[in-house]
Amino acid sequence: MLFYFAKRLSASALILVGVTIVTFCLTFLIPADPVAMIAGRNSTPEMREQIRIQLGLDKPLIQQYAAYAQRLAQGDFGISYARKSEVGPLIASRLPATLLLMLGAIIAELLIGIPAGLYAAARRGQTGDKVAMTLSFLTVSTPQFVLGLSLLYFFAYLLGWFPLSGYGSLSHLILPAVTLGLAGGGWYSRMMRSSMIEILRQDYIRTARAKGMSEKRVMLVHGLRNAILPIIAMIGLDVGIFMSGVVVVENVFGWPGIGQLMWQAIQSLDIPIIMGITTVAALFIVAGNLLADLVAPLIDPRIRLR
Amino acid sequence: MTETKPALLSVRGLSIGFATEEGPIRVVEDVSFTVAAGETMGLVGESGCGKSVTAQTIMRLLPSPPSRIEAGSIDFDGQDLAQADEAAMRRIRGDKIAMIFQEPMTSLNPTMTIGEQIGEVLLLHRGLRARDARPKVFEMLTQVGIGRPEKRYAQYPHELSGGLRQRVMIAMALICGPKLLIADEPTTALDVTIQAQILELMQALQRESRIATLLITHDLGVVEEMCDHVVVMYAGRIAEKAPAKELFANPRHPYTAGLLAAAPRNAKRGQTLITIPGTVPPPGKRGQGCSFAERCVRALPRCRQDVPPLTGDGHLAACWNPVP
Amino acid sequence: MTGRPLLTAENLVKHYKARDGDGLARAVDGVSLMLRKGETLGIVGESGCGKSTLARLVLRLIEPTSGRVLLDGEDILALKPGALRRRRRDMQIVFQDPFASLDPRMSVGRIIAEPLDIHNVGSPQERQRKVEDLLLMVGLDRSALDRYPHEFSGGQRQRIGIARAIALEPKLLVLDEPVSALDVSIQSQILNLLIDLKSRLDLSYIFISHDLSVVEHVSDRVLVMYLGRIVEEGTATQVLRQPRHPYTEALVSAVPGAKKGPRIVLKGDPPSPEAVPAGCRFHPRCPKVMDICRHTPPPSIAQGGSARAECHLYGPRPG
Amino acid sequence: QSPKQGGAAVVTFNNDLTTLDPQVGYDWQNWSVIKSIFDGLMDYKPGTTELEPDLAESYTVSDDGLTYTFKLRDGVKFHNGRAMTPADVKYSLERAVNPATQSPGGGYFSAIDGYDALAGGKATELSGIRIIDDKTISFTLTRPDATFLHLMAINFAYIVPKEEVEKAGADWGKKPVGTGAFKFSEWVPGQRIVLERNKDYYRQGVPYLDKLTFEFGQDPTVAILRLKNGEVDIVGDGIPPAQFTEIMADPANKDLIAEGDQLHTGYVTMNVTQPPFDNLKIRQAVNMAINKDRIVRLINNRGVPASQALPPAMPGYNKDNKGYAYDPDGAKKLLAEAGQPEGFTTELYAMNVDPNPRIAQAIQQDLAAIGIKAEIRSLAQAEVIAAGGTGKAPMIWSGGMAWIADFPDPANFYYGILGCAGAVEGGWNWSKYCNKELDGRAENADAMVKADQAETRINEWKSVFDDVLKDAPWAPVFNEKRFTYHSARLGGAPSLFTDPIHIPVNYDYIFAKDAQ
Amino acid sequence: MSSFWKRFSKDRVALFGLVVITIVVLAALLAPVLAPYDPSEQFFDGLTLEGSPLPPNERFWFGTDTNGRDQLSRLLYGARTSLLIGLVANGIAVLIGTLLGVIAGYAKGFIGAAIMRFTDLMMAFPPLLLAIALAAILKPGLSIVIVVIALVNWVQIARVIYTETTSLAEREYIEAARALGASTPRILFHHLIPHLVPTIIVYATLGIATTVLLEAMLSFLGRGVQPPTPAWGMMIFESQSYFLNAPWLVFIPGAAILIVALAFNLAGDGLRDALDPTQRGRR
Ligand SMILES: Nc1ncnc2c1ncn2[C@@H]1O[C@H](COP(=O)(O)OP(=O)(O)OP(=O)(O)O)[C@@H](O)[C@H]1O
Ligand SMILES: Nc1ncnc2c1ncn2[C@@H]1O[C@H](COP(=O)(O)OP(=O)(O)OP(=O)(O)O)[C@@H](O)[C@H]1O
Ligand SMILES: [Mg+2]
Ligand SMILES: [Mg+2]
Repeated sequence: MLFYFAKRLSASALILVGVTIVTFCLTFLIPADPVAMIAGRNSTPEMREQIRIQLGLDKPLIQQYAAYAQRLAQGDFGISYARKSEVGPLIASRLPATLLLMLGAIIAELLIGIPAGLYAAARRGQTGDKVAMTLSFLTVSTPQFVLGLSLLYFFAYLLGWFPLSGYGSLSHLILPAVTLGLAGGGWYSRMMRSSMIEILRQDYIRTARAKGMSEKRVMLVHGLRNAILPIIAMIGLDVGIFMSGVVVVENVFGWPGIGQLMWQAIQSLDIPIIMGITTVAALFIVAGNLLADLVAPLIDPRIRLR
Repeated sequence: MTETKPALLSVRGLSIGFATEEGPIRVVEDVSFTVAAGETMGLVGESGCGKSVTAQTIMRLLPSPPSRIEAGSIDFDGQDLAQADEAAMRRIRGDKIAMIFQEPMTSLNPTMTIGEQIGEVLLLHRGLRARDARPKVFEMLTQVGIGRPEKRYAQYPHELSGGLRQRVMIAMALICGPKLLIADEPTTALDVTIQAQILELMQALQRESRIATLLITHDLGVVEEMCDHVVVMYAGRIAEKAPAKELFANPRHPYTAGLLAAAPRNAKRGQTLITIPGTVPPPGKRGQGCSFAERCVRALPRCRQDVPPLTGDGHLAACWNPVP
Repeated sequence: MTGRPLLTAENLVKHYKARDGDGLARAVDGVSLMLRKGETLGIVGESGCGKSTLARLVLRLIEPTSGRVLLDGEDILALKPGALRRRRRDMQIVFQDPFASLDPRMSVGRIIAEPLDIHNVGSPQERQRKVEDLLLMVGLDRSALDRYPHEFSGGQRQRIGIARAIALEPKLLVLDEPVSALDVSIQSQILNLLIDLKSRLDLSYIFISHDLSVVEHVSDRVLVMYLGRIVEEGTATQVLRQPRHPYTEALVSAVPGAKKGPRIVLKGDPPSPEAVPAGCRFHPRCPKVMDICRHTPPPSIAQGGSARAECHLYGPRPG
Repeated sequence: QSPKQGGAAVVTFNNDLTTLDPQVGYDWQNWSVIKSIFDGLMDYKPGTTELEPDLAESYTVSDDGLTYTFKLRDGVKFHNGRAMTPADVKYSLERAVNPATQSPGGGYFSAIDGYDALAGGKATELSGIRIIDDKTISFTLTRPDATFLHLMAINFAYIVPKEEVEKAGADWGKKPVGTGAFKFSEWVPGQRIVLERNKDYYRQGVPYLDKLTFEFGQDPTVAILRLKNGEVDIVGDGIPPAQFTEIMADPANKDLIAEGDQLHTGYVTMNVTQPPFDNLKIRQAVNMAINKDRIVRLINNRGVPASQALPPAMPGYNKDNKGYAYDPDGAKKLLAEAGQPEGFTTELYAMNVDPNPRIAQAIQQDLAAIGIKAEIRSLAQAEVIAAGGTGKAPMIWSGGMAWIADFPDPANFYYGILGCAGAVEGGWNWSKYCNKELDGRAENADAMVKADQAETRINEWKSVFDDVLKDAPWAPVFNEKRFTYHSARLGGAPSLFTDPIHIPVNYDYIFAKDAQ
Repeated sequence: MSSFWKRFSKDRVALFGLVVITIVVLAALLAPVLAPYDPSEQFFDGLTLEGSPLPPNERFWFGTDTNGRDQLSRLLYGARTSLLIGLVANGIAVLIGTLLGVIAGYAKGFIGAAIMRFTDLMMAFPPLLLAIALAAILKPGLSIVIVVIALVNWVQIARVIYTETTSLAEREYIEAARALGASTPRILFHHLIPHLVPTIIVYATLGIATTVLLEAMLSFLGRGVQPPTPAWGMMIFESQSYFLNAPWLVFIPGAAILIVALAFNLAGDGLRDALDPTQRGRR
C-alpha cells in the first residue's frame, strides 16, 4: 500500500516537473513582448533594454528556466508584469474562491448526476429515462456562458432568489457551482445510469432482493456504492476539466478566483501569472487524481489489492 | 401421490412467460409440485429448462415486466404468492423463505462486510440495529462452521474463499429461521472437496432445524445424496416426479434415463458415452407435442402431436412411451 | 502407449507477484511432465491449484519464472515472438468457458477462419471450404457460419471453440476444463467428439478437469495437482481407483453419489498459493498428517508401475 | 439638487485593478482611481480640460521657459497625517524616472535636467529639481517644453510619501497613501477596493461621498442588471454594445446617462516602411475606402467619424480639414495608379474584445470592396501591441488600445504614436512613420512656452497634424464618445460622469442624493 | 453489411438522427445555392439606425448579426466549418485517443506506462493554454484549428479507452487469439477495438458540441477560423453577450449545434446497437 502510494507520488512529482517545463516553453512561443507592455508608449529603447535585463529576458532560455525552476522550488512564482506584485500571493488570494467553486461544482455534479442517473436506471427504456438522457446530453453541449447568463437572468434577476454576483455566502455559490457542474452532472448521470444498470444485473443485487429489501433500498444501499466507483475516478479528472470552465463562470458571476485572473493574464499575456496558474492547476489536477485513488478503496475494498 | 406430511409449499399449474422483442415466450409451463415441511425436494434438469425461473418466481424475484405469471398458483403457508403484492412479498423474502444462489463469488456485495450483509436481514425483518444484530450474526456464523466470527464479521467477501462465502450465504439465509430454503445450485461452483463440506453442512443443518428445502441442481449425484423427492424438468415442463430412490433405481422418462446413462462415471473408460443427441430447444422454439420427442429414442408419432400428461402413482412421468 | 515424447516440461515454475502485498503467488511451483504422442494426459485438482497456469505455461501463453518446455524436441521458450507465433500451429487450446473464449463480435465463420487467416493457410475459397468442413466435423451445420456466439448454446459454443482449435491440425491440444461448464447430456456429446477427433486427427491431449469421472474416462495417465505441485501421478485407473496420496483419496471420496466407501470431508479451505504452508503443502488439511509433514517437503516416491506420489506416508519413517 | 456630504457609491469593473501605484498604473481603469487618491502639482477643472494649480498654490515660468518654480499649498497632508513637503515632490518625480520603478511614464519627464543620468542608472537624483525652501520647488529643463504643466498633472507626477513607499516595498501598489480626496481603505484581491472620504482633504467640501467601492470581476452585462436592481451605481466599463440600444431607448434612463466627448481617436495604422503601404497612394486609398459612417453605426453611434488624428475636443483640431472622404471609386483609382489595380493581400490586426473584431470586419469588407484582401488577426491586446512594436503588423486597428490622451494637448498625440521616437522596435508608433521635418516642427512648437505664444503653438501643431494627414500613415476612423450609465441615486453634472480627464467618472465631485 | 443496415433502419430514432445529419450535410454542401446572401456581406441596412442587429424578418429570415450580415446565410456556410471541425477534429482526437489508449492498455509494461504518464501530463494542463500555445507555433487556418483541437481533445478519450482496454485485455477470447498465433496488431484491430466501439461512439458524439465550442474559443483568441468565415461556435461566442437583447443571435446557432450533436448522438446509439451482434434479436 505505502509503496504503491510512494510510487504514485513520485510519478505525480515527475508530471509536475514536466508541466513546468512545458509551460515554460509554451509561454515563450506566445508572440508577445512583455517589455513593450511594461514600458508603455513613451519609453525609450534604452529604458526597454533596462527592463529586459531586469526581467532576465536577455539570458538564454535554459538559464531562464533554471532560474524559474529554482525560484519555483522556493515557492516564488515571480512578479507579475502588469501588476508589479508577487504572483504567489496573488494566486494564493484567489485560490480559495476557485477551490470553493470547484467543490461546489463537484457537489452540484453529484447532486444532479447521481439522482438523474438513478432515476434513468430505474426507468430504463421508458420515457422518463429517455427524457433524462436527452437532457443530460443537452447539458453537456450547452455553452457555459449562455447557461450561466440564463440562470443568472432567471433565478437572480427576474426571480431574485440568488444574488446577482459576488462571493461570500452559500447563496452566492449556488448558481456558479451549478453552471460549472451542470455539464459534468449530465456526464455523470449517463455514467451513473449505465453503471447502475450493470450493477443491477449483478448477482448480489438479486441476493439483496431475496433478503426482502425494497427496490429503493436495493438501489441506494447496494447499488449506489458499487455504481459510484467509475464516477469517483472521474471526479479526480474534474479539476482539470473545470480549469477551462472557471474562466468563463467566474467572469459571469464575478467570482474572485483564479479563472478571472487567468483570463486577464491571457489578455495581457502576463506570463508569470499564466505560468503560475498553470503550475498550481497542474498541482491540483494531480492532487485530485491522487485523492480519487485514495478514496476509491474506501468505497470498494477490493481496490486495496493493487 | 401419498402425502404423509402437510404441504408447506404447493405449486400448481404454474406457467411463466417472458415478453421479449420477438414477442412473448413461455418459459415454464404447467409446473406443479409440493414441498412438505422438513422435506428436501430436488429440482433437476438441464441448463435453461426453467429451474431458476421457477425458483425465482416462487420468491417473486423476477422483474415484471418482462416476466409474467401466466397461470397457476403458489400456495405457501396459506397464502398464494402468485397473487401477493410486493409489500407482502418483501415480508416473506428472507424471513419465511430464504434463498441461496449458485455463485458465491458474485452473490455477495463486494463493498460491504459480510457481517453487515448478514445483519441486514435482521434489520429488515426484526428491526434490529447493527449493534444488536451482531451477537446473533456471530452465533449464526459459528453455526455454519465459520470460526472466529468476530474477525470474519468485518471482512469483505473478496477476503474469503468460495466455500466460506457459500457458508456466509447459508448463514444469511438461515438467520431469520425461514420455513423454506430455496437453494439454486448451491454447490455447482465449488470444488469437490468444498462441495462435500457444504453438502454435509446442509445435511447437518437440516437434521437440526428440519427446514423444508427446494434444492435445485443439475448434478444427479447431489440429488441422490440430499433429496427425498425429485422433480426432473425438461424444456419448461416437468418430465418426471418421484421419490429420489425410486427415480434413480427406476427412471421412467427416457430423458431421465438418458441423463443417468450419459454420466461418464456410469460408462466404461475410453468407450463412447451414451448420449442424448441434440440440445434442449430454447423457449419459443418448442413445437407441439413433447419437447423431448426430437431427441428421444423411444419417440412415437403421437409424441410429436400431443403433450403427454404427468401420470403415475407416486412416481409420475410425462411420457407416452415411458421406460418400462 | 509407448509413443515418443511429444511434449516435455521440466521443472516449470510460475510465480506471480501476489495481488495483495509484496509476496509471491506460487501458482506453479516445480512441475515436470511428459506427454507421449497419441496420449491423453489428465490433470485434476481443485480450483486455484495451478492447472490453467500450467496449461498456459506449456503453450507459452505466459512466460515461466523458470523451467523448460520442449515440443517435439524444440525448446519453445527459446523461440522469438515471430517463430513462436508460427509454432502455434502445432499447439492449440480449448478453454473452459465457452462464453468467454469466443469473441462476441465475430461471426462463427470468422472465428473458425481466424487461425487459417493468421497462418495464411490456402486460398480464401479453400479456407471457406475448410471452415465448413470443420463445422461439420464438430457436428454443426453451415447455417452457423453467419451467426454469432451468443446465438448458440454452451455445448454448441464449445464445439465452435474446438473447431477453431483443430483448424490448423495441431499436434498438441490442451483442453482446459472443456466440459466443466456443460450439462451432463451435452458433456457426454463433447467428450465423445473429443475422443473421436483425437483418433481421426492424430492428436495428443492434455486434458484438464476437476471432474474425476470425466478425467478418468478420457485419460491414459493422470496427474493430481495440489497448490502448484503434482502430488500424485500414474495411469488413470491407478490414480483414481487406488489413490495413494491422502489428497487424492479425499478427492475421490468426495464426489457426490460416488458411493465408494465413507466420504472423507477435508477440513478447511485450500490455502492460497500466496501462503504456501511449510513442509508438505497439504499437511494443514491432511487427515493422515504426521510430524515430519509439517516441516519437510515430501519427496516424490514411486508407487509401482509409472505411478508416483509426493507423500511421506510412503517414505522412510524417521526414528 | 445640491450636493450633500455622505453616502456611498459602487463602481464595477470587469477586470481587476492592477495597481494603485501612480508611477506605475497606466491603464484607463486605474488611472482615475489613482486620481482620486493622489494629487499632483497641477490638475484640471472638474469636467473640463482646463489646467489649474492643485497641490501647487501658484507657479512661475522663467522667460526662457526653462525653469518652473512652484509654490506649494499650505496644509496639504498625506493620508498618514504627515504634511506634504517639496522633498516629496522631488522624490516622486525621481521615482517616476528611476528605472527600478519600471514606470511606463518615466519618459515624459525627459526634459528635466538630469533625466538621462537617472534614467540610465548613472545617478540617483534628478539634478534639475531643486528645493528652494519648505514651500518652494523648482524644475530646470534642458529644453523648453510647453506641455510641462500638463506633465505635472499626469499620474506619473503625483506626489507619494517616501516613507510609505519604502515601508510597503513591493506591496506599495496595493497600499497607496496619497494626499487626494479619498483615502485608501481596503483591497480584497479580485473583489473590491474601498476608498473613504479624506476628511483632511485640503479642498473644503469635497469629496461628497463618504465611501467609494470598486467591485471587480463584474461582467458588464451582469453589472447592468445589478444597476437596475440598485446594487451598483456606475458600470465602469460603460454600457455593453448588446444592451446599449435598449438602455438608450428606455425613457426612464433619460437622466441616468451622461454623454460626453473623449480625447480619443480610433484609427488604422499602416506600416509605411514596408510595401505595399510604403506607397502613399495606397495609404490614401485605404483612407478613402473605409466607410466610417457604417462603422459609427456599428458602434451604436457612440462616436463621430474622424477626419484627422486629433479628436475634436483637442486643442489643435482643424475643423476645416475634412480629411479623406469615403470614395471607393477614387480609392480604386488610386490603387491602380499605385500599380496595384488588382489589389493585394495583407493582414489587419485587432484586439479581440467586442466591438473591435466587428469593426475590423467592417474595415475588412470595405477594403475588400476595392480589392484589398485583409486577413484579420484578432488577438489578445498584448499580442497586438507586440506585433505593432516589432513592425510585424501591416495594419492595426487601434481600438481598445487606442490613444486616449494622457493630457489634453496635441503633443500628447504625436511623439509616441506618430513621431520618430515611437517608430522604433518596441515603440508605439505602429505605422513606423518617421518624418524628421515634422518632428522638428513639433519640437519648435513645444518650445513656445510663453502664454502669448499659446495660439501660435496650437496653430503650428495644427499644421503638423495636417501634414501628417497628407502622408496618411493612419486612416482615422472615429472619435469615440463616452456614455456613462449611473444609478438614480447619484447626482452631479453630466460632465463629471464623462470627465475627459477622470475616466470614466470624476469621483471627487459626484454625490449621493440619498445622503443623510 | 446489409444485415447491419437492416437492423439500423429498424431503429426509428437512429434513422431520424441520420436524416437530420443528412439534411445538415446537404445544407452545408449546397450552401452557395441555398444561402440567400453572401455570408460575409455586411448590409448597411442590416443594422438598425442605432446599430443593433435585426430580429428575424421577411428579408432576413434568421435576422442579422452584429455586423449586419444575414444570419441564415452564415448558418448555412458555417455548417461547413463546424461540421468539418466537429467531425474531423473530433474524429482525429478520437482516433489518437483510441490508438494510444488501446496500445497503452494492451501493451502494459514500459510502453504502456510511458503513454499513460504522457497522458497524465497532458491532462494536468489547462487545455485552453495548450490550444493557445499550440496555435501560436502554427499559422491560423482551418486545418490548424483541426489539428489543435485534436491534440487537445484526445487525452480524456485515451484515458477512458485505456481503462476499458485493460479490462478487455483480460478476456479469455483475447488469450484465445494469442494462442492461435495472432500478432499484436491483429489483436488490437480485430479483437480489442471492435469492442471499444460503443465507448468510441459515445465520446465521438459527445465531443461534437464541445469541439465546435472550443473552436469558438480559439477564434476568439485569434487562433481559430479567421473572420469573416462563419462558424457556429464563433457565431454564438461573438454574440453571447447579446443573448438577452438579441436572443436569435445565440439561440439559432446554439440550436443548430445542439440539433446536430443530438442527431449524431441518436444515430450513434443506433449505430452502436446495430454494430453489436449480441443485440440482434435481444431486448
Ligand atoms: N429475462 C428473460 N427474458 C427472456 N427469457 C428468459 C429470461 N430469463 C430467463 N429466460 C429464459 O428462461 C429459460 C429458463 O431459464 P432458467 O434460468 O430458469 O434456467 P435454469 O434451468 O435455471 O438453467 P441453469 O441451469 O443454466 O441455471 C431459459 O431458456 C432462458 O433463456
Ligand atoms: N496474473 C496473476 N497474478 C497473480 N496470481 C495469479 C495470476 N494468475 C493466476 N494467479 C494465481 O495462481 C493460482 C493458480 O491459478 P490457475 O488459474 O492456474 O488455477 P486453476 O487450477 O486453473 O483453477 P481453476 O480450476 O479455478 O481454473 C491461483 O491461486 C491464482 O490466484
Ligand atoms: Mg439456473
Ligand atoms: Mg483454470
